[in-house]
Order: sequence, then C-alpha cells, then structure tokens
Amino acid sequence: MQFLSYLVRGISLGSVYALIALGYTMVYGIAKMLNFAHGDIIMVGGYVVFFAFCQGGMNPWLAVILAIAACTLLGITIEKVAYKPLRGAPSLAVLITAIGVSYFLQNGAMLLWSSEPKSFTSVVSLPALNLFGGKLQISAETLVTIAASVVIMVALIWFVNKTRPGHAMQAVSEDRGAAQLMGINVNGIISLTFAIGSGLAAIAGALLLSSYPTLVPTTGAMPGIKAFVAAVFGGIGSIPGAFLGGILLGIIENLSKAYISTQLSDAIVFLVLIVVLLVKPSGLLGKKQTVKV
Amino acid sequence: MKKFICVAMTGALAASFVVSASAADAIKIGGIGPTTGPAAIYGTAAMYGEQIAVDEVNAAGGAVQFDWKFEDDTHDAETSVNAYNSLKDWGMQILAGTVTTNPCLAVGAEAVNDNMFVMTPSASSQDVIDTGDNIFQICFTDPNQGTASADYISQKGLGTKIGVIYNSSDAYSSGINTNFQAEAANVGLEVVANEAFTDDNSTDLTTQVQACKDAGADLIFLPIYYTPASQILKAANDMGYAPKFFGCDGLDGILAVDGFDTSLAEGVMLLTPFVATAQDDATKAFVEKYKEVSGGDVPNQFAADAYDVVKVIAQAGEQAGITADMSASDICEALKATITDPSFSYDGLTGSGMTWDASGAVSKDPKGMIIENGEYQPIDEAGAEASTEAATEAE
Amino acid sequence: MAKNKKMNRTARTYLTSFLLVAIFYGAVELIKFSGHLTSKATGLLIPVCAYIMMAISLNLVVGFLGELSLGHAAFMSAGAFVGVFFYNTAGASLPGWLSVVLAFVIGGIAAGIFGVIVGVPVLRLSGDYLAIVTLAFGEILKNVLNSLYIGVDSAGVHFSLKDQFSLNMEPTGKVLMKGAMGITGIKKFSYFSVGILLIVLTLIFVLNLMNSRAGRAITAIRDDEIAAKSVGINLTSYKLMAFVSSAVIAGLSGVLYALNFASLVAKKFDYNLSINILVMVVLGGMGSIPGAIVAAVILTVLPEMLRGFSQYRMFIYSIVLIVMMLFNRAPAFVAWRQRLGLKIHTKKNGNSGSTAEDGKKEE
Amino acid sequence: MALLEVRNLGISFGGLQAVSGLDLTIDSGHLYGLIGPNGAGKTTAFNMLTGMYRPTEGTITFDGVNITGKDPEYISKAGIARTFQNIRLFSAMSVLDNVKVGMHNRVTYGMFDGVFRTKKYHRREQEMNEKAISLLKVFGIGDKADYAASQLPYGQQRKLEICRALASDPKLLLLDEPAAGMNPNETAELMETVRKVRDEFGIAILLIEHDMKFVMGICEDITVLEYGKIIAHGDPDTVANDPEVIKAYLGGDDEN
Repeated sequence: MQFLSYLVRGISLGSVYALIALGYTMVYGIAKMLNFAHGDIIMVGGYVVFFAFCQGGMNPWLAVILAIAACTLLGITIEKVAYKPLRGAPSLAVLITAIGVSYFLQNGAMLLWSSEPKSFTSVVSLPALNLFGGKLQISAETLVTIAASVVIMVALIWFVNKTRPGHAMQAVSEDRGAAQLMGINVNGIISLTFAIGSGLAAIAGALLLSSYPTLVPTTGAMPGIKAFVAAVFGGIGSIPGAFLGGILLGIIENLSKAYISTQLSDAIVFLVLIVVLLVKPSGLLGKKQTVKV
Repeated sequence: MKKFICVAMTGALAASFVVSASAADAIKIGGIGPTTGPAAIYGTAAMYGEQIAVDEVNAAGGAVQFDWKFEDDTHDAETSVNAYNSLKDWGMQILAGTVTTNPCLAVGAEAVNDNMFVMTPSASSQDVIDTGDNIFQICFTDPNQGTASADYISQKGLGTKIGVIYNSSDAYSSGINTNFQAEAANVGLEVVANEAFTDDNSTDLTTQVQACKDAGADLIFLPIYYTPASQILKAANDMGYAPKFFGCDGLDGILAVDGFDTSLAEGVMLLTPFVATAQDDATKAFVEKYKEVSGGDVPNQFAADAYDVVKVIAQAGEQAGITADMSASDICEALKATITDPSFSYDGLTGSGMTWDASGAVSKDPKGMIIENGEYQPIDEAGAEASTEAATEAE
Repeated sequence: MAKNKKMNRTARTYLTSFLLVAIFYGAVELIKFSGHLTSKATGLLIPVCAYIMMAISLNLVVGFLGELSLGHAAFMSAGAFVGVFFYNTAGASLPGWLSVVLAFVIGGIAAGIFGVIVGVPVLRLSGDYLAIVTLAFGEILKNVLNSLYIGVDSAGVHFSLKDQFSLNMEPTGKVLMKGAMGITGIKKFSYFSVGILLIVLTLIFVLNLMNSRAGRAITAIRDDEIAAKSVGINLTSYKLMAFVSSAVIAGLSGVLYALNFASLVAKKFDYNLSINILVMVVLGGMGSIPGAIVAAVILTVLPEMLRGFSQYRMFIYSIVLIVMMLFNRAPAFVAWRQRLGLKIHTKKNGNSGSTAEDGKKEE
Repeated sequence: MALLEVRNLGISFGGLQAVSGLDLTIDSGHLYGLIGPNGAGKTTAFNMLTGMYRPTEGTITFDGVNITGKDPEYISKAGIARTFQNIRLFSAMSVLDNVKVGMHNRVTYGMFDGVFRTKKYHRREQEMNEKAISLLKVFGIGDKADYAASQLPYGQQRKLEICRALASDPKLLLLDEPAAGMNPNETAELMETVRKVRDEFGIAILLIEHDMKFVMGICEDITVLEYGKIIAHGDPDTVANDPEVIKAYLGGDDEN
C-alpha cells in the first residue's frame, strides 16, 4: 500500500512532466529546435492564472483560458521576434537565443511581480479520491492532470495525423525545403506550432501549480529541464513518447526518493536516462535514425 | 561592424576598470546579496532592510553618516567577489553583507586580506566567522540554532518521534540539520525520519512528507526557508497528516506569502529572533517603512537582520569615533575593539542586549513563537528562558 | 595567390589568437603598473582566464568535433574539486609551488578520467541525445558532490552521501568536504601570469592538435562521419581524443578557477554555467579560437559592466544576449552587414561554423 | 589469384533480401563495371565491400585475406577505397586537407608529434603536402588546394573525392556513379582520368555507373544486377546484347 501510494505520487508528478514534455516535443518535432524558454512560458501562464483566479477571483475555467490566450500570444511574439530571424542560421544559434529568451522571461517576471513567492490556489475544486478505505488517496489535481495530459496527447496525435494543418506540420517536420516547394506556408506552420506549444504550457502551468503550489519567477526552470529530459527519454519528436517519458520520469524520481535517497534522486533519474539512451539511443519510442550511405 | 563593437566594448571596459577618485564626506558602507536569481527574495529583503536603516541613521544626524550602496551577487561566490571588488572601487569602508553563506565565505577571505569590517545579516555558518576576526554575524550560527532547537523540543516535550525535512543543497539548512541530529542524539530525541530535498527536486515534496507520516513522526522539524515550508504544510494537510511543525528563523515570512492559506500554518512553532507581527513600536515602524520601500511586501528576518547590521555598525561607529577619512582597515580595528568590548550591547529588531565576542558570533535570545489565529504568539515565558539557556550553553 | 591565402588562414588563426592574449596581458599589466587597475578588474582576471580556457576547450567538442555538450561545467567541477581537495589536504604539507603544480596535474587527470567516462556514450549517441546525456552527467556530478561529506580523524577517513552527522566523526576530527558547503578555507593562489601561461599552453595544444593529423581526423568526423569512416579513421579513438583533451583543459581551468576563491561549491558548476560557456563558443563562432577568446572576455565582463542598472542588470543582459545573437547570426542581418561592406575579415569564421552545422543536418 | 573474390555475398534488412548470391572476381589492374537499374543493390554491395554493412551471407576475400564483416577502418587499411553516390567531402575543410585526411593511415605520426611539432611531424607533413599536391595535379585541381571543398564546382568535387580515395594508396578503388550530374564533356574527360588512374597507379577499379556510354567505353568486365541478383556477366559486348539486360533496362530505364 505504501508502495502504491508512492507510485501514485510519482504518476502525479510524472503527469505534470508529461504535460510540459508534450509542448517541448511538439515544438522540437516541427521547428527542430530546443525551446529552452518553454519552462518559463509555463511560469508566465502560472502568474496569469494566479492574478486572474487566485487573486482576482475569476472563474477557474476562464482564468485558464485567459492564460492560454496570453501564453499563445507570448509564444507567437517570441517566435516572431527572436527565432524567426534566425531561420536558416545554425541550430545552435537558435538554441542560444532561446536561452536568452528564458533569462529575459525570468528576469522580466522578477521585475514585474517581485521574487516574493506566491502560494497558488488549486484550480481544481473537486474532492480527493479515496481508495481501499482511505488508505490510498489520489488527489483530484492528480486525476485532472493525468486526464488532461491523456486528452491533450490524443488530441495532438489526432491533429497531426488527421487535419490539414497537421499534415502540413508533418511535411515541415520531414523536409522544410520540400514543404516550401509544395506551397506550404512554412513560417505560418512554425508559428502555429509555437502557438500550440505555448498554449499547452499555460495549461501545464495551471496544473503544475495546482499540485505544487509555489510560484516564483524561476518556477518553470527546473520542471522545464526535467520535462525536456522526459521528452528525450521517450524519444524526442514522438508525442506518445513524451507522455510515456514524463510519467516514467516522475515515477522514477519519486520511487528513488522513497526507497533510495531523497537527495540523490536527480542523480538516479539521470543515471536511468543515460542507461536507457545507451540501450535505445533514440529514446523509448523515438524513430531510429538510420543514416543512408 | 563586429570590429567596431569589439572596439567599443574594449573602450567601455577600459573606462569602467580604471580607478577614479571620489570625495569622502560620509562613511561608505556596502551591502551584497542576491537581488536576482532563485535566491533573490533573501537579498532583496536585506537590501530594503539596509536602506531603511541607512536612511534612519542619516536622518538622525549623528556623528556617523552613511553613504550606502548595495550590489547583486546572484547567490554565487564569483559574482559576490566581483560585487565586493566593485564596492571597493567605489570606496567602501565597511561591508554589511553578504546575505548568503557560500558567497560570504569567498568574500570573507577577501575582506580578511583587506582587513575590512564585515558584519553579515544572515550567513549563518560557523565557517563564516571562522574565516577571520574581522567578520561578525548578527544571526545565530547554524550550530546554535540546531542545538537550541533540539534542546527546546526535548525540554518542552513537544514531540517524541521527530521527522526532519531539510534542504541538503543549502548550506544553512544542512548546517542546522547536522547540529540538530547531534544534539537530538545527546538529549535522547528519537529521529525517525531524516528526509532531504535539493533545490533541483523541490517541485514535489509530498514524498518526504509521506515518509515522515509513514515513520510515525509526531513532530516535523523544518530547518528550511518559508517557501518550501509552505508547500510542505499544504502537502501534510492534503494527506490528513497533522504533526507539530517546528522551524527556525528561516520559517519567518510564511504568513506573508501571497495567496498562502495561513490556516495551514496554525500551530507551527518556530525559534526566531524576529516576527513581523510583533507589537513593539520598533517593529511596527520598521514594517511600515518596509512596505513603503518594497511596494507592499512584509519584511522577513533577512530584512530585520540587515537593518540591525547597519544600526549596530552605526552605534558602534559612534562609540568608536570612526570618521569618513579613516581607512577601511583603521575603521575595522576601531569597530572590532568597540563591538567585542563587554560593555557594548545593542538592542534591535532581532533581539535586545546583543553582544559579541572575539569569535564574531552574536549572543542573543531566540524567541520561541507559535502561530495562533494567523499571528505569532510567544509560546510562553518559560520557553523563551529555556531556549536562552540552551543558546548560551551552545556557545 | 591561393597558396598565400592558405598560409594566411592557418597562420592568421595562430597570430590572432596569440596576439589577442598578448594584448590582453600587456594591457592589464600596463594598467596595473600605472596603478589604475580597479579592484573589480583585478578580481575578474582569473575568472576571465578560466572562462577563456573553458571556451577554447568546449570549442574542441562543439566547434571541431561537431557534437553538442551541455555539461561542460562538470569537467571544470571535477578538476576543481579533486585539485583543490588535494591542495587543501596532502598539498598543505608540501612546498607552496609544488602543491599548486600537483593540484593542477591531479585536477587535470581527474577531469580526464571523468571525460573518458562521459566519452563512452559519446561513441553511441549524437546530436540532441548526446547533449542531454552530457547534461545528465553534469547534473549527476553536481548532485553527488552536493551530498558528499568527507572527514578525517584519528580513526581514518570517513565518507557519507547523506549528511555530516552520518560521518560519525570524533569531535576533534576535521571535515574536509561538507556537501552543499563544499570545500572551505582554500588558501588563495591567484596569479594573473599563471592564468595567461595556462591559456598560452592551451592555445599551443589546441592549435597544434587541430593543425595535425589527429585534428584533421576530428574535423573530418564532424564534416562527414561516413566518409571519415571510409578513409579508415577510427571514430572511437578520435572522438574520445577530442572529448578527453577537452575535459583535461576544462579540469585545469577548474583548478585555476577554484584556487582563486576561498570556498568551492558544486552548485556553481550547474547547467547554467555549461550553457554560458556554450554561449561563448557560439557567439565567438563555432570552430573559431580567437572568437571564443573575445566572446569569453565579453560575456564574463558584461554582467559586471551592467552593475549600474542594479536590479535591471540581468534583464538587460538577456536582451543584449538576444540582440547579439540576432545581429551575429540572423541571415538577414548577416546579409545587411555584408551589403554595408563592413564584414570583410570575419567571414571565414562564420562560414566554417555554419557549414559544420549544415554538414550535420544532411546526415 | 584474383585481387578481390566475392562469393555468394548477400545481405537482408529485416527480412528484405537486398542482395543475394553476388559473385565478383576482380584482378589487379582491372576496370570493372557494376550496373543495374535503380534499387538493384549496387550501392548496398559497395557498402558490404567497404565494411559499412555487415553481410549476412557469403565471403569477401581481398588480396588473399578474408575481410568479410571487418570494419571500414580495417578494410581501408587493407587497401580498398571508395567514393560516394552523393558526394561526401569534408566540406568545411580545404581541398588539400581533404586529400591529407585520405592519407590518414598511410602517412602517420602520433598525437604527441603533432602537439609538440617534432621533426617527424614536419617530415611527414611535408611528405603529405607534396603527395597531395601531385595527386591534385593529376586531376587538374592542383591550383585549388587552398579552397574550401564546398567552394569547388560540382565536377571538381567529384574529382576531389577520387583524389581523397586515391590518397590512401588503395589496391582497389570503388567509384559510386562518378559521372552522375556531369555534362558529356566532363564525362569524357572523367573517362580519360579514370583510365589514367588505372594506368598510372596500377590499381583495380570497380565502378557503378548509369551512363552506359561511360561503362561500355571504359570497363573490361561488367556485372549486371537486378533485384539484388546477378542477371548477366561478361565483357561489354556480351552484356550489351544480353536479352535479360535489355529487358531489365527497357523495363526500368527512366534515368537516361
């Protein structure tokens, strides 16, 4: 029972990672860039919900929708101003710019909202689920987060495989040049990708903070990195891979905290990651890249 | 164009690194702490605290007048030394800093070389004052806090099975924990769970709380800062686990966290020299001014400690008769002699009758506080006395 | 004509690199001699030297081998901790100069060994997967060093990965390494000339290596791994060679850095530092040694120059960083600069960087 | 004994038999052609010969040594060099350095010599430079030694690739579609060069080519592959008149 309860905590954390990783993997898959600022967009989403809902008393649904709108706008703006001019430049240049954007958002948030922590009120107001006569408790936040990440994963798979813009995204992902020749608006598709990724970040922000309520300007940084690791773990670019990677990462982290060492849990998580990548060099569900001679 | 930028940069560099002389009428006092980055809350609070104190000292128009400047160190030793050097270039004669421990160790070594007087508001490790005899603390040392907490818990019989949750990647927290463990063994407290977290894995602290719950801890000792503590309180509440919580001075500030449900903190006990809700005039005035300069925030112990640092220096400086035209080293000698003199004592926000010995450690009373109805209340008079003894013994 | 151009290309890299270092050294010594060097500048000298070494060292992996590393600070950390641990313990009983020399040697070797450990996955992975593995190694090392306690008393040496209390030390024992507190009480050894000497040695090593058979093999692997294989280059040994050499230089830089401060903590060498060094390499132009030197100086000094902005400091830094990247790398800006005819000599560096990237993309 | 003897060579990728029952016998100094429609398995055969792929059946004997399944490094050292269908140059490196990389295992010195610039380093570098320049001159690109490889026009890049392969002093040179993308003039010139290489260096050459004029005009022996199997073998006349070959080419010829 104890084990189950730790496992549930792991899944709870993992579903948050999964939610963030979905955004990461989406942007990576299509724009072929590691958007290091993704975690910080989550933080911005968190602040929007905090001020609208926790302080402003707005309806939680409306607050989350407002955050999605704000983050989408932010994502598109960042893409237009900082990333788009670098299209065609070495991919590392974009990576560095993304890091610059990450610093920008963190320090901007600090100036705007101070570094004083905010305690977040959960956007989920349902009671927790008690199993086995109360021995195993699963919080409503956990259930909602898991449900949200599953729904979003399925929706993303549907969107990418069944819709016209989705097909265009796949084309851009496969071969940007060829897609351009086929008359696909590559810039538009990449902007759309950022819009979706950033919108997801807002949802992730609201749910992350509902489960783990401390909000500071650096809130998004560490979950962002962990989610990036999760996305690679599952095979970056793969939507189900991001989900699986996130859940597994959360479980490994929490079980190693529970049974091995609380302070070395990160070392253990990263060690598992290395071992997995050595055995499966393109992640759990990633496509194997074969080099054609 | 690139060339042009390089040349321009180099020019600017050269300009910013060439010594320029400045006139001296007030004593130049510098402060260092993190005002950006993850530790920014502590540094920013200290900055405002110092600012208020400097304004008061100057407004009072005493013999000692301050010219004050505060530099950011992002909680990093290298940047902290840069900040120190930059303040030296500015002409700093006394350092009221640095706020966090590790940077303070690096800066302390520099200050020892320069024989610059240093008083840190909150770098609480024993190593800080061991660096040199010109380095003083206004906060309790970690051993002092850890030992005092264990004694207090044991004497008051607050708990029998103790769980600890601490931040192993933080010098303050792991320092207190180490000494708490040692003293707990001495006084026969049973520590049933000793759970750590790090800055990097602190997103989810529920596992640590559950471990304490599973181990049957009836009191959880939290030698950590209030931000993670607020999360631990919520996690415990969510799992229907209601042990006693006991913390140190880092816990102060928990009631002021924006959006925090203060009812979760009911019954939390902490050993702290400062509470923002205290009703004495000095504290009330300070809180008032702090809200003004910070734009509405409530001061935490960092702010109060930093305020006291400047005030102690002013008081000691007046007694010692330091003047702006003295060298940093001469000022240091004068202040050292005055402050370690048994007759010197200071009453401030974080304690009254504070005295210092040659080691640089402060001797003052920690106050045992309990949160009731969203306010701090002294646990009781006897408790405070017991802790005083404990604190004194620990030295 | 063509012949001259070639001579110029290699020779110019050597010349520019050493000239930059000479100017840097000369200017600092001159200002110091005239008594106008500020404390801030003095304090920055050793970190700048260490970062220059780091940027050159990372360039070996990113610029020349063409692999992305996000954990380079870990090598610096390995060198710093092992070197300083030695310096603070066994070295304390040796003559000063000898203990310093040995600290460098031991720190360099330790980082090299760590480089071999990290290098093994390098042989199996590439691209973003490799990047994440280097990041993982960096975080593991940081996490472990942050939890490591070492103490010594009459009963011998004690280790713990939990806390100081678990060391079970006698009261008279001495704790040498205190987890998050790291190593304290380091006797400062900071000489600008030593830093410059190390940079010069690094430059000689890297430039000579890259302009020799081994260096060509490494660059060939970057440009086309399959073609490199086909001409009989042993990928394993040359990738490892690049990785381990780079690690050793980073380790030396770590020792140099650590000896400059009284305390040493693992937190310093986190992924943010790795990223900062990567920024230096990318900003300076991948594969360009002089570029790395200039970028290392600018990026170390810039935040200090921005002190006047107090709280807005890091905010402004981030904007400057984005603008610099756009200005240096955005195709539109590059074209604009070329139209203005202001970009004459720097073209070569920019080109070699981007072609290396393009080469990778094709695979 | 023949220089290269391939017996019953085959490879399958996850159930798909890409090549099977491949037999080749190439003598020293021979010019040998391997032709066949797209997807016939020619490049796959090259990849097995050079160790890029590990054959699932059959043996390769080179110069009397069994090299089946050896790694590319070993095979390169043994004396087989190759070019690629889609040019694979070290594009950011200079033309000269490309050739010098080709000599990697022929003119050697250690890392130590390189870093400390020993006498040995200077001697060997000099030797390399001279050899590389003379090789480049054979192909008429001696004056381009200091250009970046990517700056060369297409035809010269092809030549440079051959130069790089020759720099390793091979006994057998594998050329994968050397004339692809060349105009008739360039092709004619290339034919001359290939012949000259064979004569001057005395090595065997095995080439894949779609340009029939090229193959028929230059090769002494030709093997035709279709769907991974040999359908014909012989001298150019025999092959050109083979009904199977005509059928295969008429059926699937769309590239010329």
